[in-house]
Amino acid sequence: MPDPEHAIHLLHQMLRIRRLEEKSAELYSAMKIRGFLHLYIGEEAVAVGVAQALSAEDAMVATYREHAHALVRGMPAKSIMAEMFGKQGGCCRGRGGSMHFFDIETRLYGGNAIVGGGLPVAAGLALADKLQDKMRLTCCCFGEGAIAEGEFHETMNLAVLWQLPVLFLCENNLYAMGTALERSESETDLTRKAASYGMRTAAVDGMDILAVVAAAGEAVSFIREQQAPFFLECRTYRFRPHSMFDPELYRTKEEVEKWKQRDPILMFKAQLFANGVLDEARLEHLEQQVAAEIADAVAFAEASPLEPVEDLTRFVYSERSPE
Amino acid sequence: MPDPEHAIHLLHQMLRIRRLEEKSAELYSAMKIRGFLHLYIGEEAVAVGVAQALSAEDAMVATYREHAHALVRGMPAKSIMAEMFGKQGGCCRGRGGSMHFFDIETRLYGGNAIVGGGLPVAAGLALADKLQDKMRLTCCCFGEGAIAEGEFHETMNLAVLWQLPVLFLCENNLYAMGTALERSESETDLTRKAASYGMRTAAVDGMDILAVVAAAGEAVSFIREQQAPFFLECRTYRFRPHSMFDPELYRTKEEVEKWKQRDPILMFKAQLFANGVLDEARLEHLEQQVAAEIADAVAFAEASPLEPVEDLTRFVYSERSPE
Amino acid sequence: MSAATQQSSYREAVRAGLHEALQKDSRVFLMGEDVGAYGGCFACSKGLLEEFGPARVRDTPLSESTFTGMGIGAALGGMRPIVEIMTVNFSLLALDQIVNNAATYLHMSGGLFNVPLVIRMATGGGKQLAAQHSHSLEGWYAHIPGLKVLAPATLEDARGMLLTALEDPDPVLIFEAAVLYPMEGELSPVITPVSIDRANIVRTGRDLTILSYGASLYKGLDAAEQLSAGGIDAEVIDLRSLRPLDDAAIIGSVEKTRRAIIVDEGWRSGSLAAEISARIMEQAFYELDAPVERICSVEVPMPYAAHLEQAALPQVRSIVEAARRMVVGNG
Amino acid sequence: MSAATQQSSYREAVRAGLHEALQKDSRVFLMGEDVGAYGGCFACSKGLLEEFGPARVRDTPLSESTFTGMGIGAALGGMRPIVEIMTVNFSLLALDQIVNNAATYLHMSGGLFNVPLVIRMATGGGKQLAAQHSHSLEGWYAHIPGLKVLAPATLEDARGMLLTALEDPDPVLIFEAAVLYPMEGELSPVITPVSIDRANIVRTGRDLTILSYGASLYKGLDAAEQLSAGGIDAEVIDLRSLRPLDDAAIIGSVEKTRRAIIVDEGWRSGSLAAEISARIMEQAFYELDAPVERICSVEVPMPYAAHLEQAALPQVRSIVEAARRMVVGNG
Ligand SMILES: Cc1ncc(C[n+]2csc(CCOP(=O)(O)OP(=O)(O)O)c2C)c(N)n1
Ligand SMILES: Cc1ncc(C[n+]2csc(CCOP(=O)(O)OP(=O)(O)O)c2C)c(N)n1
Ligand SMILES: [Mg+2]
Ligand SMILES: [Mg+2]
Repeated sequence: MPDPEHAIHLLHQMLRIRRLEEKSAELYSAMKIRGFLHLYIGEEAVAVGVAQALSAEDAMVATYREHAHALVRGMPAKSIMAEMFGKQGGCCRGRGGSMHFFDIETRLYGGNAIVGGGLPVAAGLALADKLQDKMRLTCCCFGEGAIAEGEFHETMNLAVLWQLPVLFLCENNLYAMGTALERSESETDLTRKAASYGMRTAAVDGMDILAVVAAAGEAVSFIREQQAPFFLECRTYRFRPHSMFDPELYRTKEEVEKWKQRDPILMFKAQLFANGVLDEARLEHLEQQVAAEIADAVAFAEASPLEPVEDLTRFVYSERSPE
Repeated sequence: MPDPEHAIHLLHQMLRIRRLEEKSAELYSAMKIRGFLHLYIGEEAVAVGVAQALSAEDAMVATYREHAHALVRGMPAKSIMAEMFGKQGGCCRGRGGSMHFFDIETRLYGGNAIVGGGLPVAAGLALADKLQDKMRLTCCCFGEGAIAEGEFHETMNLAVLWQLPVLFLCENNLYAMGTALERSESETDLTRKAASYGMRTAAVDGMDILAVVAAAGEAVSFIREQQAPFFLECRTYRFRPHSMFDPELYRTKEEVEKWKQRDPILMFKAQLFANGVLDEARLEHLEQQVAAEIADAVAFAEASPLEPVEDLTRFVYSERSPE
Repeated sequence: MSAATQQSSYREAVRAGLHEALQKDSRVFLMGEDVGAYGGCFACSKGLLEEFGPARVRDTPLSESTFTGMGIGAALGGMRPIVEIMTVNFSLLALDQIVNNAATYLHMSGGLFNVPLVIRMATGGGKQLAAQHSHSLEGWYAHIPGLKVLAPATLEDARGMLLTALEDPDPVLIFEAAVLYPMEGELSPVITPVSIDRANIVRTGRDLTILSYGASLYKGLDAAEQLSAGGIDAEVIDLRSLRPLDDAAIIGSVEKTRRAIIVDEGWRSGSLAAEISARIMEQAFYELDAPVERICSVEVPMPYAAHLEQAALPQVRSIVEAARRMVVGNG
Repeated sequence: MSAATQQSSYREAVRAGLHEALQKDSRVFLMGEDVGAYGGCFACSKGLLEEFGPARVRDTPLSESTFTGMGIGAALGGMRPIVEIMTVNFSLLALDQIVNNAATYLHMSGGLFNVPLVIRMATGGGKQLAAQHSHSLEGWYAHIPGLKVLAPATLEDARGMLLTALEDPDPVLIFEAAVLYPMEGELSPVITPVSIDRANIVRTGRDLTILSYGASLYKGLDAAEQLSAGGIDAEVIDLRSLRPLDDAAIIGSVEKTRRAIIVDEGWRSGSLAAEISARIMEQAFYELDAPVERICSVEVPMPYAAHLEQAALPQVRSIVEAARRMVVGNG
């Protein structure tokens, strides 16, 4: 058990994600958010746990399921919400939407909607760091479904061959849309697959925040010390449909319910109550804090203007000249 | 040691390949053959050894370095040579050239010039057989360089996941053009890589014809019995440049000379002389047979007419209606 | 077409085509991501796994290049595969197999091996899916000899073109417009292949020709409605097949109306619309009363925000304005 | 250009550009298959590994999609990568990275992240490499907003455009015509970037405009020579940049000559030539004395046999015949 304040911090982060996602779902039904919306509910311990091991200089390349990562890495909820509203106040002025968050401050290089498409980019960022002797790493998030893509294979090989400082964070929630892992991979032990490239690997219970914190810490120190890649599999589960269009024909309610028993937030709350680190008052306070933050974000998004239509063709090519 | 006549047969096959390739190089310099020409000299034991395990119903998908496979599978040297001459008498009426041999009789589905491009096609042929309960297999040839391609990864996974009867024949000649294996793969034990998909694998000395015959035999019986894929690595070496344009800056003459000590034909000849299976007269006779076959092929190619230019746009779409 | 037509959606029409194909030919199978247990990402194959089983309705891993290449191999091996690539956006990962194998096998082999493969994919924007999920690249595929490219805009074509494609000895790509899946309409009870030899004159007119396909066709029809109110009589043509193009229909109509607008959701530069404009230039230059115009997507990666996305896509208003310019403007 | 020019080949010009780029900017590195130990599959990087070392001249495994994507990442990370994809034929495997990442990053991120990446590849047929190794798909890339597409036809451009591209904040693709590598010519001793804003009028003429780029440019020039013998005075334009196109130069010339032929090695349907024809239709219709013509490749996968391949490629004779038709035929 970490020191109480850090434990509370971890819970706070997970709650921020959970409530942001719940609100997003609500706003999707209210048609304030459109396009695809992929929720992270159930997987919070992964993003929060890994974020503890990263430092400000580190970069991240994520997927379309990246709200949580953006938030815990320090992007303001306002700019996240405004982006999903398609407003000028969003991190990408409304051009990216839910699947494409970008941020210079926290070095978030997207938000990629092509499964596997971010892996080579992450390896390239790490190569740039290596060539410039910058002692930082790139965290590359992807689902277990991406492992079947050729780019996974090519990137694993090059990352090890060239010893690139990348944390390959596999968020294994057992399904790629409706395709269960065992119906898509001949070898379902994903660390085995990664290890076949000579990659250092570990797998951890992605529903246990403290386990993720520990595993990510070890992975990241290995990367920093060895200047070599690491593959970390976090075994988790998606409580919600793949996106807002998913009838969920491919899994049973019972299975989902079973996993909800292992809700990372419920489990951690229980732990903290048991250890007397948390009490109802403190929890209530946290929830209020989070509620206020999200209410602010929504208000900001509502109030934010639209990007002028005249600016449609901006950012197809750079406006500034190169440094 | 197999029975004498079979041993002679193996030598004969290797000689046919060697002399055909030597003649092709000569004809390239004479500008009778154009485009790219990739020679198999030094690797003969692989194609010949594996061919012994295949039956007439089996299919093959090969690469641009496929002259040997076409020949040992039973394609007439005439149609091979005429194809390289770009003549109508060629297996593809001169449209394919050296890199694209096709044949219905021997079920050769190319001749593919995109590295890795043949792997999915081979898996698809095997899937068709499986769906039609046809008890035959598809032999898929590729160089070790293809292993870095994403399609290798995707195909290994699907072949095992769907239990497809494919012999994945990796012709590891240590170089992909000028790139040595250890500079392109983080894991240079290729059977290890293939095994990570749950694939049955074996590696064999590709310069030892009898070893290849044995290994291919076991691999093929496994595939036929288990109706599952097998990855066979044949460790060999390319004595000639990658193609006719290669200055060979990436390897030393010494290295090439060292490997030539293990010339599969020289070694096997010595073995046969030692065992009294072969004598000078018999060898002389074999060489004459081969020389005659190739002379015929060249004469045929020379005499064969060109495809009429008016037929340029034939075979873009089928002329017949589907069965 | 029989009298007793039934109500259906474009989505159900696609599903009906798939059902018929699987039922009438044992060589046919469907393969792609989430076509089975999920029911198809657009629900076009819902229930087919249950009815035809996992051997014929095959969920694949995320491996676009390989399952597309396996479709090629299976077609060479005697099957009639239908490969579903969820959307054209992901087909970029399978492009090597389509362009370097599917399109070349017949020619490279001197006519020995044809590839009777059907590849289906959804195409187009308009759903706020942003830059990586809104491509309309069917015009690219129409550039490749050896391929046939179809774009069903109607329910009958959504169902029938699949059956037609399955009878073709060569690779056929079918582009279903994602925004059309919910479209409701009438469908004949008789399930048959449809001829793909001719473009379809959806609306006859005197004053100008609006050429389009897929989802954009309806923008052309809306524009024609508005124009007729203003006394301009537009002919509207559904191209249906993008490769080959029906030159006879295109030129025939333009020779009659002497004016043409092409509506195409692809980016303007290098669009299919450019090809059609160039053909009209070559085959009907002296018949033209005004230069052919193109209404295409603005050349920008598709933005997420609705107002920006709509501004990027071809608009009915732009078609109407162009038509007025052409007809009133001169000739 | 200085007086004391030196003899060089197109290949050496490319190499000189690479050498200069590596020497003057430590952020620049070269990455691709066989660029190092092999010296480049066309010998364009011979000796560079020895001079600049393996960190800056990086041989990659056969992994087109990933090393191209890594170029994108490295560009985002502050480097100035030059990715070499041996030939356009293999770039199909990297297309997702180029179209869905390189071309979209700046826009998707609302202007936050630009991608200063240069991708070089050889293009074109004419070497009897058959259907999978003879593509001329640069026109495809010219369809994509967010990319710039260059096609050096001269030694100066082969060397200078690389340096210009490296100064660009956005992704630039350079298509080197494989058949031009051995071409000999004069090269200025002053190694500098070249402007890519304007197409180049290589030959001025009154009677018609021949628009082309890359290797086909020389067919246009040969045709112009033959035509002048027959008293027809052709203007020949080297487009140089395929995206953006220099409309001013194209339209300016056509307004003068009133006739245009576009020579483009891409397959005719959906070719870059179609785009140029459409633009002339839109911007100079009333100036034209005859319909614009296209001389492109016949729509067939490239056959191996020399006589068939030559018949498939644009021929000088076809250009000359088309020009005669246009000039004598009317106007
Ligand atoms: C290349 C590609 N193919 C298909 C899709 C459609 N798609 C979007 S998400 C998804 C499933 C991905 O599953 P996984 O990688 O496990 O991530 P998860 O959604 O479970 O977090 C699919 C098939 C895509 N976006 N990109
Ligand atoms: C996708 C692709 N990339 C690059 C090339 C160019 N190329 C042709 S052969 C070759 C090397 C292949 O090596 P390997 O697979 O080991 O086969 P080998 O030539 O040694 O038999 C390369 C890079 C190609 N043909 N296809
Ligand atoms: Mg998943
Ligand atoms: Mg090799």
